[in-house]
Amino acid sequence: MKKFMNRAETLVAESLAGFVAAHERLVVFGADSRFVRRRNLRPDKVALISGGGAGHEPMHVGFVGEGMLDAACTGHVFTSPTPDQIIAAIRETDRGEGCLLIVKNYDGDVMNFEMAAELAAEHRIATVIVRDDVNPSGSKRSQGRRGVAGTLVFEKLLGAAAEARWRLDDLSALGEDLNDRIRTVGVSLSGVTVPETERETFVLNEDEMEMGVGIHGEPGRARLKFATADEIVETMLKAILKDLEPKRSDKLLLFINGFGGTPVSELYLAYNSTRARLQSLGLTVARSLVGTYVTSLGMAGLSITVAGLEERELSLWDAPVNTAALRWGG
Amino acid sequence: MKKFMNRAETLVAESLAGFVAAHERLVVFGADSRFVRRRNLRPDKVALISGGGAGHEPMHVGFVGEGMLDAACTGHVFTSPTPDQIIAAIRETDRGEGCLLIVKNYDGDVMNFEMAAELAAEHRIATVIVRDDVNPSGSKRSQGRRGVAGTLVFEKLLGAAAEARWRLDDLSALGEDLNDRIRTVGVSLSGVTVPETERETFVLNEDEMEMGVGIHGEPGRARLKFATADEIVETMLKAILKDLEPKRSDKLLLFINGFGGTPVSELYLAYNSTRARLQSLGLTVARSLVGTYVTSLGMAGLSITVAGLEERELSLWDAPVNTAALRWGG
Amino acid sequence: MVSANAALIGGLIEACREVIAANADHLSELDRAIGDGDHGTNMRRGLEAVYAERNRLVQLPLPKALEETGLTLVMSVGGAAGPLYGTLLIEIGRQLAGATGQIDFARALEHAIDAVARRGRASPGDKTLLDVLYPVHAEVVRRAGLAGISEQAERAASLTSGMKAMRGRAAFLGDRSVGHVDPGAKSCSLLTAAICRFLEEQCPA
Amino acid sequence: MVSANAALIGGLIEACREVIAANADHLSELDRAIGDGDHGTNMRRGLEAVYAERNRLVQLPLPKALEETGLTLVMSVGGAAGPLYGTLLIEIGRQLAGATGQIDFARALEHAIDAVARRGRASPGDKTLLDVLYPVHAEVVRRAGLAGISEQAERAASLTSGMKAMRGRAAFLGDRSVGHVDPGAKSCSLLTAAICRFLEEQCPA
Ligand SMILES: Nc1ncnc2c1ncn2[C@@H]1O[C@H](COP(=O)(O)OP(=O)(O)O)[C@@H](O)[C@H]1O
Ligand SMILES: Nc1ncnc2c1ncn2[C@@H]1O[C@H](COP(=O)(O)OP(=O)(O)O)[C@@H](O)[C@H]1O
Ligand SMILES: [Mg+2]
Ligand SMILES: [Mg+2]
Ligand SMILES: [Mg+2]
Ligand SMILES: [Mg+2]
Repeated sequence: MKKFMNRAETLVAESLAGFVAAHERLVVFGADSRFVRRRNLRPDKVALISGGGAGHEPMHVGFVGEGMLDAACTGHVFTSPTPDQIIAAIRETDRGEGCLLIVKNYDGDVMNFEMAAELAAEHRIATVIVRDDVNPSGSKRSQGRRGVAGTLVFEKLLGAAAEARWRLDDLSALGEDLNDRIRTVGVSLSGVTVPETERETFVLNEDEMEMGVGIHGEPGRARLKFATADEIVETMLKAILKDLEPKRSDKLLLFINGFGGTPVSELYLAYNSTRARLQSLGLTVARSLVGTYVTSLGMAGLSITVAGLEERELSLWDAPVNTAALRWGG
Repeated sequence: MKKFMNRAETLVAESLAGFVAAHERLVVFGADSRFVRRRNLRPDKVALISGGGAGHEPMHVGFVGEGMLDAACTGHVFTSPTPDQIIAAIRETDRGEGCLLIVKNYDGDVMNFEMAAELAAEHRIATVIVRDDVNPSGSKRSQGRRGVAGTLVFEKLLGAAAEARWRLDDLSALGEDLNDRIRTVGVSLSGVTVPETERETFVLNEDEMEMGVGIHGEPGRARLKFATADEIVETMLKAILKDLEPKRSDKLLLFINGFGGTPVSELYLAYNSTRARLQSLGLTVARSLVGTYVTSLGMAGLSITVAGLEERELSLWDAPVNTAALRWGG
Repeated sequence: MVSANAALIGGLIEACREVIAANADHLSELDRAIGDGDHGTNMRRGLEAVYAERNRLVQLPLPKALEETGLTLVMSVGGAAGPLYGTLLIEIGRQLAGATGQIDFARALEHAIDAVARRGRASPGDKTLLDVLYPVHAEVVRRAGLAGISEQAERAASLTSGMKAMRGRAAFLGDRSVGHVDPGAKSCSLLTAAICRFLEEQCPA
Repeated sequence: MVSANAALIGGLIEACREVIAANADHLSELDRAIGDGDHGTNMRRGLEAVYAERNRLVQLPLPKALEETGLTLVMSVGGAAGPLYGTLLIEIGRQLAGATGQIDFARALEHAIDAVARRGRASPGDKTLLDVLYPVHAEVVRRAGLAGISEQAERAASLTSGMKAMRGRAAFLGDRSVGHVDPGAKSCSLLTAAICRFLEEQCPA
């Protein structure tokens, strides 16, 4: 797999440098370039900090800005950032109202953010662990749900709430609440090549797909025969709806997310199919997002996220946002 | 190549239906779903109409909206729309101030738009043919330059000017003028599979790249050894700068465009490398855009566009735009 | 009862549709080498659209039927081939319709080919379908038989392989376009051959 | 002159760094099967960071050196392995530092392993590096020789192949994780073996 890069070791740093330069009106590097933060931090506001391995761009750096994150820490490809990065971000963005850490549910991320919070104990810190992946196994002892594309929805809603000067406790409660109402399932048509190892994470035949994948190019829960868009959508929605059990009165947010190697036109086709199916079940799509936001390097594939939102969350969703990757209102 | 679709014949229509549904606040289908137009057409304004084959999404439909296009006509994959679509768009969007057709310089597009203009001769129509591709052959008799990613810049600037109520003649003159000041060169790391034929347009080895490609998955001007990002950028910039000859006092717009299969992180890395190189030559990057906007289905690769803009164009660039794919200001 | 005119028009439509359907993959294959790989698909879509309208078309006098067929191609093919083949048929139809007295098919064809060249801003040797149309016209002028026209078309299409493309997508390849037969030239020779074959069957020598 | 302490710490660092460098590709390969393919890269990055600081570390008393090494791992590895290996060394160091009178390495190790388990919310049989750490601790308790510990670590790593992962990325695979050796367990057994080998060379029997 050919990649635009100079050396695997400097790829993340060079890419981030480009990101910060391209969006210099919105963001700057934090101390020692260990994280990216808003150019203008707001007073009296809880600081929202997220982060994770590189390879998911535009997440999270693309969500730094007004109405969303205050800072994002990026690790090596598919590798959690280290606590020193997170601590530096906490120190630089906490304006006295405390920090909310938004962490995707992967052991590496959880443990590194946790160590950072322990080591920066002089700050008021709360953590939301995003768990939006459907969990067909349903097993209690297992890890349960991953944090995947639904993370965008968490960061948008919590970001808008923080901008509206919600307090740390309330943000934390909203985050917990959202974990019951946002579900994602992903399908992939190819593995990915991690730059430093130069081998594909898995190899699929022309007639195969991986169902139930995360965003690290890892194998999914089952390898299935490739099928038509309508059939794939049906399989995915079945898993989501069984888990989410939306009511006909619910207002749904439907988010089709590309993993990096899927053309925009196919994402809209998948959106069309998903929306039609939801409507045929009597469900209402009240808000929509289609695009390549939470990626797994250049993986071909997409995820479907469905969120059941109440009026309060709908207006948080509609609230102005001004980041590199997500921008509306204002 | 696996694609999210149901049938090749309905792929474009289904994808467009999804697009219109996802962005129902911004756009609607024109008569018989033959084109996509702004939901709210403005009076006293020249209508801007563009279009081309499908497979370049989000262009052009993603650029329909305030500050950019009034309508976009989409053909089959890599196939110009037919004159009936264009005529329908002209009839529905012309509010008496005439229509500007923005056409990429491909014989198919040029001829179909030309026939449409002839058949809709009762309207005042001007045409801008976008020619931003570098032309290293320099041959006069040949086709010269293609219209590629720079088309976005044309549509943004002309869109802002039309919104500011420039007259048809002035828009047409601006378009002509831009043709001398916007240059693009593309490199691709893979061919593409056209859905209806199911074969890759060309096949590259692991150590090869096609330099000087357009946006139809066609082979480029030369097949070169794959190289580091810095080396690739150097080759591309050399071709652009030789052609554009910017002065040190110029304010440059630098636009890195992904062809559909290239991760966002690599686009930013390429941006970083390109910007550094321009700066080392004493040139100033005044505006930047990085993203997947003008695609060739899921082709891996990217293009670099450099535009020398004057104050007037800089403010047209900064003017508010509210479309599905490009949004700022306002 | 089917009129002679209807049989002629219907037969021509049928023959053209068949030859394109049978060769669509091959045409796309040629287009993949130096274009974007869709010429077969484009032509098939056009001929299927014409076929779908055959009941209407066969009712028309031949000149009008040609013009309407051309318009249908324009509105269904898209890409470069649509306006080019469309212009060809529209112009032949108009020339024949406007002709007073003796109908001179060679003159009508010449006018139409010129219109195609203007539409495409193309000249002989540019590696396009014109490089089949001009030789075909020459054969028509020197009243070669149907078989001769057909052979000449095929030969002309092969000759495009040696040309460097100056128009169409292939032109962007520069010298790399040499060594490949032009897809539009090929479809043009296939259609010519199919028409000649059909006409031969209708009025054997 | 190099002190005995400095030689010990420096030697341990060197031995660990070497075994990881030599096996990084293999570890990533194991991680690709049931994780995200970076465990070797992560571990190598950590050990290189420790190696880069060896001149500072060898000056410290052993407990402090262990703690600082752990911190360096935490701040350089990232991923799951960083906090886990980091916690292990930090806690061993703190336990040894806090120990009064007779130093009980087995107790220190037990405390540290418990801290790792808490950090990872993991239990024996979850198919993680703990499935090597627990057996290693058992061998230490029963005062098996260095060779015995080393062998036991290797055996324990192999046994993870039969387990279904309940923690880490592999847990998302469910039953599909069975049949593969856990990469963290493997790195842990490799490090154990390297340390035992080094210690054996230092104080033969
Ligand atoms: N400007 C032109 N003048 C004459 N013929 C042309 C011109 N451009 C293209 N052609 C013909 O059209 C053919 C390509 O048609 P097609 O593949 O259907 O359209 P597109 O190039 O838009 O994909 C070429 O092989 C060539 O014969
Ligand atoms: N929660 C956990 N508890 C204990 N060990 C874990 C846990 N999660 C992961 N591990 C260990 O870490 C190893 C993976 O490390 P590594 O690949 O470096 O990190 P990541 O999974 O973040 O990519 C696993 O093989 C496993 O041994
Ligand atoms: Mg990892
Ligand atoms: Mg085409
Ligand atoms: Mg073509
Ligand atoms: Mg890993």
